[in-house]
Amino acid sequence: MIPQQPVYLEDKVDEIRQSGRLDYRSQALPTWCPGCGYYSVTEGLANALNDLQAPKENTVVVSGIGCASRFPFFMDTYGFHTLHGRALPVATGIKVANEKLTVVAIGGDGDGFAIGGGHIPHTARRNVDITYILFDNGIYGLTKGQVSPTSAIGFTTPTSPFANRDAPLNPLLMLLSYGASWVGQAYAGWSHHLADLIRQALEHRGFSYLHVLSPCVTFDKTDRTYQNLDLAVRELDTDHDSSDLALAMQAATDTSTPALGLYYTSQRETLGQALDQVALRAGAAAESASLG
Amino acid sequence: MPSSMHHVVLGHGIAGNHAASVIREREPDSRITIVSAGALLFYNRYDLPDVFRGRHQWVDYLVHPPEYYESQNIALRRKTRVVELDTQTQTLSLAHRETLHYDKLLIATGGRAYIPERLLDNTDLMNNFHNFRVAMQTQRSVRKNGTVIMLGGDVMGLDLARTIIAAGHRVIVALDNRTFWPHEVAQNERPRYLQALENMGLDVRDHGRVDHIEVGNSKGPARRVLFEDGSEIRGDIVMPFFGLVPAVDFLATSGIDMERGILVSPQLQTARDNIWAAGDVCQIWSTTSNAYRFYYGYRNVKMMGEVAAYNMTGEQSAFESTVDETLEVTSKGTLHSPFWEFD
Amino acid sequence: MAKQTDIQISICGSAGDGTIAVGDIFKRAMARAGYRVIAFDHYPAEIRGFGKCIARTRVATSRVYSMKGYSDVLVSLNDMHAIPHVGEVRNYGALIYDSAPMSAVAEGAHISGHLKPGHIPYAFPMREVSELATGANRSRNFVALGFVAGLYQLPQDTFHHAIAAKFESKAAAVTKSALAAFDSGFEAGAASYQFDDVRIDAPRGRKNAHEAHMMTGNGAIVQGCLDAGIETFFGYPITPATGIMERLAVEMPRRGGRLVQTEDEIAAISATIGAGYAGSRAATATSGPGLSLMTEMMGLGVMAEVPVVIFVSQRGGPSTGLPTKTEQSDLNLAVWGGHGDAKRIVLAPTNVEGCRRCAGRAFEIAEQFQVPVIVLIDLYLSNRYETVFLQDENECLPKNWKHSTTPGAGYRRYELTSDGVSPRCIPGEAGGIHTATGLEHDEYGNPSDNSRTHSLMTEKRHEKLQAAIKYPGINFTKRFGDSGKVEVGLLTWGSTFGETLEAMLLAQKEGIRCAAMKVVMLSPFPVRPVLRFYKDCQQILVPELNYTGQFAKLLSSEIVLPVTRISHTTGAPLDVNILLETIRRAARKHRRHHNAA
Amino acid sequence: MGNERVRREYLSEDQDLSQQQYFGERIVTTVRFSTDPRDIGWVRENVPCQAACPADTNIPGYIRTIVEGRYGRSYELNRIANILPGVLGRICSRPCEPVCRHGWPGNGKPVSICHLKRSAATLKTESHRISEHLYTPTSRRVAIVGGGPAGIAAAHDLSILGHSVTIYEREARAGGMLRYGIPRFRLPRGMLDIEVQNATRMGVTVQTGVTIGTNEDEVPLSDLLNQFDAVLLATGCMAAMPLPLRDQNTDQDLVAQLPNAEYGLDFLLDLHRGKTKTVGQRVAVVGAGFTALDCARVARRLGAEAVSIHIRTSENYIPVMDEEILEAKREGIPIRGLRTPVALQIDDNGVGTGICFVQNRLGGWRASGRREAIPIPGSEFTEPFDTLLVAIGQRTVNDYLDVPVELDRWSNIRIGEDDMTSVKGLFATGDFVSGASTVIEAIGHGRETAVKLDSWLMGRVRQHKVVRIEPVDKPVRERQFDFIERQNMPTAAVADRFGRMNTEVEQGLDADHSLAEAKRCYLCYLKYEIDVDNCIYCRACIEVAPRDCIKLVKGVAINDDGTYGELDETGVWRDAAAIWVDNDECIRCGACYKVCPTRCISITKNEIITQDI
Repeated sequence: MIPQQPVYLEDKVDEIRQSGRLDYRSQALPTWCPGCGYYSVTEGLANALNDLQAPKENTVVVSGIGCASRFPFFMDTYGFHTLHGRALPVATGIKVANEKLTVVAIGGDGDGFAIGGGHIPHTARRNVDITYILFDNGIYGLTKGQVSPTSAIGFTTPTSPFANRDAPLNPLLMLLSYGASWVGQAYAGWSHHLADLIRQALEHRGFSYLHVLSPCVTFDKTDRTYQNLDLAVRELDTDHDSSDLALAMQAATDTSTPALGLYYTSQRETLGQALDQVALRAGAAAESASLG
Repeated sequence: MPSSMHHVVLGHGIAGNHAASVIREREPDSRITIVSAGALLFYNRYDLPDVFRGRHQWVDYLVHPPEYYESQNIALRRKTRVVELDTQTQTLSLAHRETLHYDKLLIATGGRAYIPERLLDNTDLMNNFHNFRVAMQTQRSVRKNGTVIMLGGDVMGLDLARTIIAAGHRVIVALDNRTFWPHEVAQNERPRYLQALENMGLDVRDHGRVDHIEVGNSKGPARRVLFEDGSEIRGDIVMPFFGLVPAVDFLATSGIDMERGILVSPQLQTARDNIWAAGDVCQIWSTTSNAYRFYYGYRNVKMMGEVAAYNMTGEQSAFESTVDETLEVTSKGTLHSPFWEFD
Repeated sequence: MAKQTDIQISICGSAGDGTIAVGDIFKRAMARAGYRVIAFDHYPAEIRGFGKCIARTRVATSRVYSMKGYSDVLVSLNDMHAIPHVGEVRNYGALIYDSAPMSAVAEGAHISGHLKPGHIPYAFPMREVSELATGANRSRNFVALGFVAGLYQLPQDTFHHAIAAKFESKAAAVTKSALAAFDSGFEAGAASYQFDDVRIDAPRGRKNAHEAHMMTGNGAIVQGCLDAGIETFFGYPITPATGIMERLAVEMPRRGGRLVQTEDEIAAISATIGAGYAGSRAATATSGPGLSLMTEMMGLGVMAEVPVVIFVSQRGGPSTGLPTKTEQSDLNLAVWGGHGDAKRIVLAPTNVEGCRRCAGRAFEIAEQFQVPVIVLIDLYLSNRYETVFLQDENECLPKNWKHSTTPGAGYRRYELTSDGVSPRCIPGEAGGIHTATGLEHDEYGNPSDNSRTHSLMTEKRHEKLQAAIKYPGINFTKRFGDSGKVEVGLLTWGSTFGETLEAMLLAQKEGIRCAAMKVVMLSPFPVRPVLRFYKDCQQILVPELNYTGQFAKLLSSEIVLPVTRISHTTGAPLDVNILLETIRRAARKHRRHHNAA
Repeated sequence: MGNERVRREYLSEDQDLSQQQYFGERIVTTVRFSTDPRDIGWVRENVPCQAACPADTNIPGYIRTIVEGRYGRSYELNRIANILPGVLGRICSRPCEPVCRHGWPGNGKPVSICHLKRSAATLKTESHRISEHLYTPTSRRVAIVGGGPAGIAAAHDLSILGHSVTIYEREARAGGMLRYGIPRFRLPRGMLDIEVQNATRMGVTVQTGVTIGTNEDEVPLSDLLNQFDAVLLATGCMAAMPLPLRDQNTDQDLVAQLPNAEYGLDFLLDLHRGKTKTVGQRVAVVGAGFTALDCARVARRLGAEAVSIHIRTSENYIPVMDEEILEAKREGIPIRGLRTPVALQIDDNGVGTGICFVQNRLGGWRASGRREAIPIPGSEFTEPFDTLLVAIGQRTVNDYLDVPVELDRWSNIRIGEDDMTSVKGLFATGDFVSGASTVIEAIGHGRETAVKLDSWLMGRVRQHKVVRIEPVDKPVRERQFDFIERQNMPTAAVADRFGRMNTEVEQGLDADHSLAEAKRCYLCYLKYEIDVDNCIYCRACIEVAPRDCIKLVKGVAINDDGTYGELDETGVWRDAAAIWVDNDECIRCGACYKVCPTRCISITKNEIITQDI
């Protein structure tokens, strides 16, 4: 039992209210299962946006289908609830239309890597300046607990009654190889750490991918539980160099004791910048033509 | 304004029900709620002995059909127990943790069978008769031509006894100072009344105080009653009839004035504003006998309900009993109690 | 002779209370006990998040076809949700609820304050009983179930059996605590006096009662697949079809079949087509949204004449619509959907038994006519439970399709024949080598844009299907009620037929001459029997669960005659009383005309 | 574990680890001591039983140790506070039980705190050793007049504090009302002797048979004041209130005159001094207190057939435990309400034959919390008796004081904030000051006075109360415990009670029943707190809560005295600044603790203890 400094409710409550982080919340209470990691993400995103003083009206949260689909409803920001697996292209469209917006796409592992799997490589490749928070609980929550692309081998669900035999994806490795310019991993149980990474991801210019490990408290009581994750997760080595892709990929291969933190970050042209460049070149070409 | 006035009636017996309908007559718009611990609609407990006459459908006992309450716009909360009464905020706490606000409250929770303290450990070996449900269970637990042991033998008991005997069973009455309750029978009169009991076919025994009750052996009858003098009676069931005590447990913290029952003025008003009491639960100040006393029997109780209803709706009428309370021995030599009469 | 029992019990709770779970056990146990049972659950879109769940079960001693409009017993696991349904309980019906809720409630928030005077209250501390029995309040649902069983003296062991079966796969502890909760509830129920509000009399003894099973439409479809010896299945979870895959995932491997959960519907149908081409009995299952995704690939199935079966369970639409509500609004998509002249076969069973039969036959028909077959049901039928008797023998034929008499040189996969069905060979057969393609092709399967070829092949792909209308072993249309001329005729399809039949029977009792016909094959359309029915009816009512009258329009596209549409789009099954009233009005109207004339 | 590591990293950089005691790798405990009004207020509000106990007994503490089977420790926790657990475990008036959270509406019946006190005393091992923390001798000498509960309590504390104490007791043995007022069938003397002995063995001299007074062969108070540094008067209320008779306003006391009438107090005192007492067949007892009930029950045991108790108000308003009333009724003693005596019927031989009452109606409430009874004119009636016992109250006697001391207008002695009388060095305590009260109040007051007297002697305050806050590493309760019924005190069969006068009626709970009863205690001193910094507002705790005990809150009210008030609940996500445990509703089942994904729920044990300054 870790000793606590005395907590006096009214002091704490004032502190929280003054911090302003509550302003990013909706009126309605979230309807996720009690204990769901999405609460951690909601808190984390609210805190991060608050830390960055991101104006609510300039923030858009986009979701697909799955337990994440309701996410925008629980944030007091602009939100877009799209179709299964189609969150990223919608988010791209929004960003291209207005570079000033802070765009956050959020979805689960099924939404992102199964039906939507085709979209991730391209969004990463183009380095669209959005943040994609992928909530990985290794299961289909909304359809009541079938295996997902990140389910462990041997995971038994209604659709894998004799244990899942398909090897799970390694999302971090995928994203690193797809060329995502910011890749991090967090865990719903480490709420403060999560919030901290979300803030960094939002600050990054370019496609930032934050992989959030979480249990499904309702449909996975055995495998990926808070208890098990608590024991499994660790922090990235203190000497980790997040500019070294090889090192990042090396770290990403450890799936048994997942390391949390910022794996890799680099600065390169975003889609927005590229479009600006195209516009510049076109402009320049027109000018030289008139001189000649 | 009267339309918003909420009359709450605790108890679903003769007093409570009659009061509710009278209030409705006098205040067509006000809100009326009857709170009852029982599961059923209002039925006449004077009919209950009929379970020994083969009347087993509870619907047959209803005084009003369900539609009555809807037409009268009387809300009925059954299976609802009140655990606390707060006279300051005029709210009732219900056992299921709901609160109910009242503007005017009538307490008509009636009485429950009194069990002498020395028998408290044996309660589960005795059968009661205070509602349809237990009446049915009681009736079912008597064998054909079986034996019913009646302890004490108050007027309710004796009334029931008549029916049980008619149904072909045997009734043994173990006398006690509460026999004939609430009638007070002078010592010298007692033999005459006991004779009357025998004439009615009851088997009258006088063994003094009961010591305890036991379960009978597998072959014999289900119950054995052992007396302090060492003697013993066997029967299928044992029914305590030591008279009633007011059901006022939930009022402990309410600050309502109580002695044995709720103390009320002749206008049936308690010491608290907006609270009245009627029926077996209340002890009314009698200007004639200069004491707080109980009044029993269908007519008294119904009258109380009526008086309370009037006073809850603005009147100031006083309760006066018209019932002659003497327990008479009829020409046939049998007993007759005014408390057996109802209409 | 046993008394007639016809009781509807509704268990109402919040998602996560385990409402549906105990409803399920209740119906299975009652079926086991020999009752005819029909049940339909209402549940919300959220997994948790406290949406409303109602498990309604109708228990009868003789056969019933639909749910009742009212309930005899309502069990509340959550007052907030149950209060609005108190009104659906009949006079002298019973309400069972928790007398010791967790938290203090405001005036009027407890169900006891909402009972109608005619209701019989059974209050008991579910939560506490549960905690006592299992150490947690989570098992309130089993306590309540036990209470019902105890109160109405239902056979305790049958329920034990059902509970044990339910948790077969789960840890022993789970079963144990469920049983403990049930038993303590049973005790409480048995101990509390029963006011004859509801009588559940012993059912007529059926010797095969022990073989009675509660089966949903989804379950029956699985059974049909197994009857037909399904070999491969590819699917993607989607409400309300997911259950089919979940059950097949358990059953198929045991019989050497193979099931794969693909990453989406597009992949699912693709893999199914591939497997069908390779000669296995292959199927997929989906709902409206998935079917939309599949139509393009389905076109390939038609073009390449690959036999596959696609089970489609409709839900409220359009778009994501009402995933947990029922509707019959995908008829157009199923019959017409997709680009090009892509005629396929569409079967629409009307009850659980029918689901099984159609599912089984679908594989035969697909093989017989070398075409994708859609079996079209809806959420109501998918999730509706009915008693079925498993000992009914399996009537399905083994794989057997028109085969080339002389494979080898010159084998024509798409040979033009009198019945339009070409001899089919599958990979692995020597001499059967050919290329299946989505391009228009000649008899050999070679791509061809020759206009004559295209018109011939198009005609072939349509005409070969006409024979399907006469396919034996299954009624594609069936008439019920009065024979000969009738005042009112009811013509309908799918799950709605249950309510229609009940309404017709009631109307007959009222002395209205009427008849009802169900149409099970929607494409190709069985014109003749329908036309005969038309001729007998003074007027035709067509009830269905959609706004646009898709079936009525399908009718009028085949037969140009007037019908009265009864469209119902509440997301709920048709209300028998509403339908009955319409029949009465129709009958009155008819009689007025009659007398006038 | 991982998350703890993180918690250290992300939550409590500023944490002071200095107080941690390590046991191998595991942190055993970190104890915090607080004088913050919010912490002290928390205990006062959330441990209602302790707050209600005049001796400030750590009730959850001693009940918990019974669950753990540590009866000795439980007994000591009691003794630290109330000195005589075995005695109070039988006859305490139990101000704690009416306020027990388990008895609040919807929670069932209160825990039988008192009976458990007795269990600890009887179940502790034969070889149990009491422990005392003695101060160094101060060479100050204190005399205490009166060896009753208050005197003994004060003597005990003063001797612990290092002073040498002498008790002057008029009777043959110390114990006061405990020994001479309460019948043996309620309080066997063995236990009393041991505990009085324990209380006085740390250097207290008990001078029995010595009367302080003005007559010769009595020791004058002034002598004591000269010989001792301080004198403490604890002579209680040893005189019966005379019976006022409306219709017989004679100046002489009729009760004292009649041969067959007596005051209950004298009746009991004589009895316990060893006099043989007799009563007639019909005994009328007038009065509504413990003394009245005791008199009636003694009378039954002395062979009276028809004993009845007559009271002014009604059962509901008399200051006696329901158990006592029930037992009296079991013994066949009816209680007759709403009647005030107005006259005595006396025959020609001067023997009382009956007592006339007037019928009452209930009036308002007195400041004392007693109920008014208002006579109704013309409603007089008479009850016949063979013996009349009057027990309508007791009063103090102070005619023995030979020094001028200020009295108040009821001629009770007047004391100041420091419990000192107008005479320097002369203190007073217990019933002698407050008028007839209860044993536990007397002990409580005695101990308070001892501390004040000590500070006066030493010239400074040597002790103060603080909250000891100790982390608990796992929930120690189970929800199941709340369904255990209150265990009934087994009692001797009515028939057996009258044979031998001294048969104890309450037989005491055996180990099993004590355990069962002890488990019922909510252990209100356990405080469940949510570390809001680490909370993700997921409501998993609310989901598993057995009651409405965890709430989304906007904030909390703060009372004037700096303690917490009501929680300000909300259903609006944006307003939910915190999820917080409502300790009023909390029944310490630990369900929330087990499910919290971020392990942000902590449990602490909060106890008020005395610390040296």
